[in-house]
Amino acid sequence: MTADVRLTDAAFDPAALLAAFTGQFGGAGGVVSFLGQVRDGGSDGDGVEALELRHYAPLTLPGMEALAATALTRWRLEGLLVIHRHGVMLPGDPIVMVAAAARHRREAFAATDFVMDHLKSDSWFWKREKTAAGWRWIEPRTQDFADRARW
Amino acid sequence: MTADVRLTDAAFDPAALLAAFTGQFGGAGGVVSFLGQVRDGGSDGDGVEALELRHYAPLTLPGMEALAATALTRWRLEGLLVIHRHGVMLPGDPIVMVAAAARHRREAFAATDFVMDHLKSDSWFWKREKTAAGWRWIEPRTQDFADRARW
Amino acid sequence: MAKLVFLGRLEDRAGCAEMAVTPGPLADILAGLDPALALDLLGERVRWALNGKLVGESEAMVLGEGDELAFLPPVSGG
Amino acid sequence: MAKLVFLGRLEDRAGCAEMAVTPGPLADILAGLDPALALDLLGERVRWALNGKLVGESEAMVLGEGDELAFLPPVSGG
Repeated sequence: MTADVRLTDAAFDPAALLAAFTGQFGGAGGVVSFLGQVRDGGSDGDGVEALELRHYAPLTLPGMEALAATALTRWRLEGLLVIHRHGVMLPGDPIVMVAAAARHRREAFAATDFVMDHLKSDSWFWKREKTAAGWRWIEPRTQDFADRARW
Repeated sequence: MTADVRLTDAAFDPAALLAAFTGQFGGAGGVVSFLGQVRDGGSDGDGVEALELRHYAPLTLPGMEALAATALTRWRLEGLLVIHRHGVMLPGDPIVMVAAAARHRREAFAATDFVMDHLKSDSWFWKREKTAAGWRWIEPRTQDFADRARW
Repeated sequence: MAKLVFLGRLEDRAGCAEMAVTPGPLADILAGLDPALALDLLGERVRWALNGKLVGESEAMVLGEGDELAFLPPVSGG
Repeated sequence: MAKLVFLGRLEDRAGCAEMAVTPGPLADILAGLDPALALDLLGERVRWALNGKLVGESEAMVLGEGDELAFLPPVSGG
């Protein structure tokens, strides 16, 4: 089994991807997914109008593939999907989706959680946000390192 | 916020439900979902041809609603969906979907995991499987109790 | 009449999902059942619900007209 | 020519995402940059990748024709 790992600058449709993924793994019993999307700032007034993710092509996709390969060695999965956007996105746009199919749901939960923690803290993405004040680079969050340290 | 909790004897479309759920919670940032489906027995030769879940109406949906309410008190969620089939299902049919939307993905993961553990061990469902040898009631799994004990 | 409801494997034991019974002391009702079934219904892992609410398992119970007593073996669901 | 690549906030500091430079010792190349930018590139949290592979951060490096050296500040992605 190899993971399906994609880095794309085009919008993706999480529901269609998840349906296709789930359909491939009828023997799995359980599929866990995580979808991250650009928050619409309305709820807390941070007023983010757009988000941009930059990456460094020679490192970013290979890094994602290595992370997926690590997850496959740590948990017994029947399928693993990792898809990540780069470029400029608007509130509500999907940024990242990770899905894991496994016979035992505990493994699917753990693998999805693990991949997300490491995507957040270790992947070669740089994020900036646009508000009324203009574009601003985002600093790494301490929480991301704490999350990664759990593993 | 109240959870969306459903018990149904009709097939449901996980992708469409998840798309609708995700669309409702644009401020969430993260959505975790679990989908459980009837395994196709091909992979391990257990040869399950059909699965039936029975429930006891006066207890089952109220129990699911109480479980969802508990999850809402324990984690800061923006949305929670719990949908469970009963009746006779075939390999590949969706059985259960739980989805949690939260600003912080850790809470969405924990809530989904918690709800699944308790659905498995505490909900008023009785399961039987049909193989070439006929219908057979399934015993509770020790693992289900161990999973619940984590919380 | 009153009603007994058998869930899960107890349905197979009883041969039916529901059974109409004459109201009265539960001990009398159970005495009228197949003894192997009655023994299963009294098993320590079987919980009871009276009219949709979980209740203590007590043979001293008396079922009135329209009462529904459900016997719930360990769940295996989800 | 060789190429320097600036990621994340370093792009803002440099005023461009990429810069063509004359091949040669990196110390000479850095000496030709705005001193504040050069200082940032040498910051301890900035990692370097030479031709797409992470390398140790050493000013003793010599860039040859066609080499690409990328400066990677802490990530904030995903």
